Amino acid sequence: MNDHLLSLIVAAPALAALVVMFLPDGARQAIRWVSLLGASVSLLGSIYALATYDSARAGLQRVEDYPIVPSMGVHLRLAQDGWGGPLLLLTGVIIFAGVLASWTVSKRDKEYFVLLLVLVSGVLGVFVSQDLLIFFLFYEVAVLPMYLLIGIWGASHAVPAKGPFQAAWKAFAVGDKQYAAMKLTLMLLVGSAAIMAAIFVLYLQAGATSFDLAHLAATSYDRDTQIIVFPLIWLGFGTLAGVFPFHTWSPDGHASAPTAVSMLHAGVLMKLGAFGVMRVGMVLLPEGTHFWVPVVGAVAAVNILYGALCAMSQTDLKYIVAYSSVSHMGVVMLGAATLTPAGWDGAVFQMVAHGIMTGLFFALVGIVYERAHTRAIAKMGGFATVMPGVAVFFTLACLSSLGLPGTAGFVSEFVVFLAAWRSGHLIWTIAGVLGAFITAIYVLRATRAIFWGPGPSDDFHELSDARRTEWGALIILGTSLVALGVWPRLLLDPIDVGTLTHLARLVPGVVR
Amino acid sequence: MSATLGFGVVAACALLSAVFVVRAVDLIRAVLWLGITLVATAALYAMLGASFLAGVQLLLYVGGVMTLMVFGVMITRRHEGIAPTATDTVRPVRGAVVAAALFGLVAAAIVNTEGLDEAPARALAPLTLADLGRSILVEHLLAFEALSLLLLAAIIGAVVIARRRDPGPLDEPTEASR
Amino acid sequence: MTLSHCLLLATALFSIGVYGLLTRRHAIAVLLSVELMANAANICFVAFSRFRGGSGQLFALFALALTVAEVAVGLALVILLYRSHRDTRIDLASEMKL
Amino acid sequence: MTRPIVLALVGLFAPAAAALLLAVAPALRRRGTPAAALTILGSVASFGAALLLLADRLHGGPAALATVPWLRSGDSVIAEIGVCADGVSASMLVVVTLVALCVQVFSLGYMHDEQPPSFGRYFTYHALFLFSMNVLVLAPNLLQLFGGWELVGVTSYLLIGFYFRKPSAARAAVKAFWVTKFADMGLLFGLFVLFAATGSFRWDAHLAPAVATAVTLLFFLAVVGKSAQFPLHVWLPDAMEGPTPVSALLHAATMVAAGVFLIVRANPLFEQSETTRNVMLIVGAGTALFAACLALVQSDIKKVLAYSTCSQLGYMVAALGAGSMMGGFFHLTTHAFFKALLFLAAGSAIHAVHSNEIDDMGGLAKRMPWTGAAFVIGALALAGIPGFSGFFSKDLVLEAVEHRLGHVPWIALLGTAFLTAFYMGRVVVVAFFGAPSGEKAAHAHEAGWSMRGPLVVLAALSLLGGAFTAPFARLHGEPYALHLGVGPVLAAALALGGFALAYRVYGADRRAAPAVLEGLSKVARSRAVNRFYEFGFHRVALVVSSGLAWTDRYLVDGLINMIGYETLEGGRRARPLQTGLAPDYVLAVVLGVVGLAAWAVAQ
Repeated sequence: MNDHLLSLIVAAPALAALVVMFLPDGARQAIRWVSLLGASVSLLGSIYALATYDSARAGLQRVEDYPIVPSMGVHLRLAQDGWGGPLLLLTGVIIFAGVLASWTVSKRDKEYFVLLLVLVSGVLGVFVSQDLLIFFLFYEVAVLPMYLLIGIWGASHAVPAKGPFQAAWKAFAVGDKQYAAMKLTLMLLVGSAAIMAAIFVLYLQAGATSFDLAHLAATSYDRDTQIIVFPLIWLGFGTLAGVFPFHTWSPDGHASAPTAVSMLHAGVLMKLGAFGVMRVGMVLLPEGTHFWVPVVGAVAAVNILYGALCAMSQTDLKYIVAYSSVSHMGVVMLGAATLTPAGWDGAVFQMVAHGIMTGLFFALVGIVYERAHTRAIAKMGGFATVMPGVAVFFTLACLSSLGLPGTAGFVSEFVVFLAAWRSGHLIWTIAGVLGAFITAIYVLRATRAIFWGPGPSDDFHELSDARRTEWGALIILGTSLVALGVWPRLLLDPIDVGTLTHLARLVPGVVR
Repeated sequence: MSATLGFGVVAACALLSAVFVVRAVDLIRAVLWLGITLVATAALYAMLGASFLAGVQLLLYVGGVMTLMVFGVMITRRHEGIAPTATDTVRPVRGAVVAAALFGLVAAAIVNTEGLDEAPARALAPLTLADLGRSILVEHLLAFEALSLLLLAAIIGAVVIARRRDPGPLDEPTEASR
Repeated sequence: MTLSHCLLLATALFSIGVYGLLTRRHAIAVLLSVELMANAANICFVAFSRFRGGSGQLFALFALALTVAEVAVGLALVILLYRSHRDTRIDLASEMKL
Repeated sequence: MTRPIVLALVGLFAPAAAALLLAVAPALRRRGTPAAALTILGSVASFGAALLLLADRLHGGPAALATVPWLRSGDSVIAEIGVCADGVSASMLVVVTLVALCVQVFSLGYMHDEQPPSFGRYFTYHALFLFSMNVLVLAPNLLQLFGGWELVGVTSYLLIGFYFRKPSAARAAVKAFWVTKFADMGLLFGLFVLFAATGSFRWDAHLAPAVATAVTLLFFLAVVGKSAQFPLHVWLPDAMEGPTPVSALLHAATMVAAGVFLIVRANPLFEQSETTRNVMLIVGAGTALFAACLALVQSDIKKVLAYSTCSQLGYMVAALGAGSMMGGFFHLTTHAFFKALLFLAAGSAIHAVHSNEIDDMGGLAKRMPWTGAAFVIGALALAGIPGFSGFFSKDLVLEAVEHRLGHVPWIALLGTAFLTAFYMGRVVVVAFFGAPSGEKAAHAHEAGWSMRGPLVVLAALSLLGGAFTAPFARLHGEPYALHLGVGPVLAAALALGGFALAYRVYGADRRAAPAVLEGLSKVARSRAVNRFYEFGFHRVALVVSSGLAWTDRYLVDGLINMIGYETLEGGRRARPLQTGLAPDYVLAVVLGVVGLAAWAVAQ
């Protein structure tokens, strides 16, 4: 069955971007509708792809293979495995909601949508690439537009110079949007350099004939190589996944980024990092993984607890959400580190669940920020009176983030922690559950501070509830969150198919 | 023996005049000293059995390039700066040290290379002009053509670069002329 | 007259050229030094051709042509330099500094 | 699908349908009245199904279980969801749906003055709550029970914070959620341990003794949170910030009883650990006595009832700790009826007087005879006066506890019975008899039938609930015979004494403050336990958190900034190397050549 569906899904946003590029500057509506069209093609395509994935047959499906540099074995090889469908769907949902949430962007809107769509094409490409070099190229396509998106459309704020390293504050305006964009890009590029090195080591050791992931996975690398290369991949991709202590681009980056960019970045891009660690690092390097996994798991536990604790004393709404992302990405890495089917299922499910949840969060924060012109929680209060709908969705996002049963967040956290506990990592689990409890503290505190209490003060006279397209974004994200929480097998079953295929190489016992 | 003596004379001429080339204050003189070096080199070519090359050297270099150089000097200034700067005392020493180091190293390498002066295993047939011509126009025709193209490009490039455009930049000192 | 003699001579000429390159400030003088160095290289070609065979002469011929081209362009540049700076001392031209 | 399954599903999804409809149709919700109608309709359907289910069970119908795999990983099913229709769930479902229905009908009158949108919101929350509670009650395994457990926690949070504009309500809602969520970690870890040991979330597993103790102690931590046992009881009095019907339903009759329900459900596990049961006995009896003492000095009628709830939940926990599932569960049932009745009657009084303070009331029985009668019946039932439902259930509890741990818990519970009668007597005397204390109390009048009806139903149940004892015992397969031993007689006598004393003290002077109680109210005002938690949060957690945030900003990120800064500085320092002068570059090239030559020679 080759219907070129995957090419379509990946290319649709890029094509839409191309069309948008040729639209006249003033065509506001046309720009938005074309972008939305591109996003919807990806969304619907990914739903169809997920629905028609043959779980019984498992493995790679809808394989498309176009040679690019045959002499080096570089092929544009797209295929969908068990993980591909759910992650495509996540990306589709987020970009669709993201375009809707960006409807009111007024500054250089054409360029904005072009970059947004190009970025999404990159993300979609990563999830279905079966060729490591192409995987990496898509990865870069997804990462780089972020620089412009934050640097041009972002928001700045000042961070006072303190501490032993305040000399650095002289050189950069810390908290400035260009600073955030630059830090994010540079940190991710350093990570990319590590990945690149690792890719070439793998390629050469595998005979320098092909970048095909299946071929690379079938090669057995010697133990020392694996032990050296695995950390390169873990930290390289891990930087994007917010692995402690390489997470610091995330709070500043997310806080400075415009709404839809934060949504995409925290919602989808951070998942690329975790996906890369699992799909490339762990699957290709079993011995290296087994050697390093205690460290990976311990750092993940640190991430969960550290992110949550840091979030607790933030005063800026976006920072809270950003640190909560750092914390929740720890759950993904923790699940990955268990090396059990349940842990991996939970990890991938958490990618989707957290993606949607944090997308919803940032959409809401964007709405609040646009109306209130401040992100300082201390200044807000009583917003539920004038924006009840936003308050409802915010509460929903909070509940999912603290892992309430019936929302997607519960499923992934429960499965991951259960897997971690069951595989004997009691300390990690305790740290993780404590992190989830602290999440409950800070999200509810924020909700109370922003939405509850007597009506808003006179400073906020422009407050209003969500508007048409914003409703669209909120409803799509909120519904997905609840639907996945009530019936997680929608995604968990296909994810499990992928998990078993990939995990078989690491843990020989789990062959189906 | 006579060949060695001849080589010695030629080499001495070349080196001595080369030293004058780099030391002469007056540029016209430097150009003329270079001419002598080039002539000595041409003589060396002839001694090494490359008579055609010697001819080309004389024609092209001594005839063409030297003339160009003289014109170049005439268009611009004849002397280097009037007031010597601080670097002027450091620079000759530095240059001399570096040049001597280079010479020392390469010369040592040459002297230490064994079997450099042994006669080749089989006698070499002298290279005739016909051989040369065939080589150029048959074996290396492509390179030859490319070279001619390069020369053409260089000529056009030189003309374009040196062509006087509007009188402006010459007459009024621009911001760039610091 | 042996190969090593020729090579030593070439080395000496080259080193003198380097000395000139490093010490002279007038653009044309620098050009002259470069000529010396090119000449030294040519001597090597011819000497190897004489004592070891091969197409060294051919190379020397081509190199000669290249040198001529270089001189033409170089002089043009010197003239341009003179026009823009009213001077031909290369250490005054520090536009390459960021 | 068998009949019990269908009935259970109807019971489960009727309120769910109402909640879902109200959630997706804001127009319906904002109109208010349709929302109430839908919610009540859902509750009626749910209640009807529950009654049929219970009737079937009483006539010996089979227990039924229907599940579908919910989480799968690899070849194994991790968790299932579904419904379990057996005696325990059927009787609990009846109690829950009945009280919910009463409270919802009562709310029609009580919340009448709300704006339509918030009226609709209120009923939407109620539908959501009933669904969540039914998820918990009908759970076929402990994981689903946990799901329902968390969901009722959220609806509790939403309902406590219903008056979200009031800062105190907002604080109370969040506090309730935090405290119970903290305790819920126990349940979560208990599930982990259970799953690691048995590979499932069933409550009838056989465990090694150490594992059983670990699991049940962890579960009990969650019970302590949810059922407001010492020392995690602090949220319940604050939760009285919610509307009074909410207090009646969630924070008296059903949700707080979920903890007790968990023990009943997981009784096979709890039976395996003597240690846990002793802990339960001590905590339960201790809480009963402690909360009863605090109830003595509250002046807010709802707070009296709240502490009373803590105290009665302590009874249930102690009974279960003594191994009497029947006693604990039956006391849960009767308590649900009479405590809901008390809260609703109190709500009716509050509605009339517009104040929670008993000092603002007085003489209400004359002006509001229905309410007064209802409250008195509730008080008598709560105190365990013979003939009322509370008597029968307390009898079971006391009988079970009597010989355990050297009679100490038993004595504590008997003391509690006395105190219970005393504080209820105080409220009855001060609020409902004597002269009205002000304008409002003097002009208080009975509300409409929507508020009176539920009172009548619940009063009847509180009065006659004792009649259910035998069928209840049969349902759970335990022998039952009423026997008047020392315990019940003593308890009844103490209760009567408590009432008498209350009448003596407060009948003459409604503001009387015996010296003993002075000390107690000092203790109550000091809020020692609360302050301990506040200290923990503000002085420990927040300080650690802001320290870490500072570290992250200025050390971790500072280090990264520093790397960037040093790179820039390095560039700046290296910059003079680039002079822009051609001779310098030439020198560099030549030096490079010399270097290469040296390297070549050295080779």
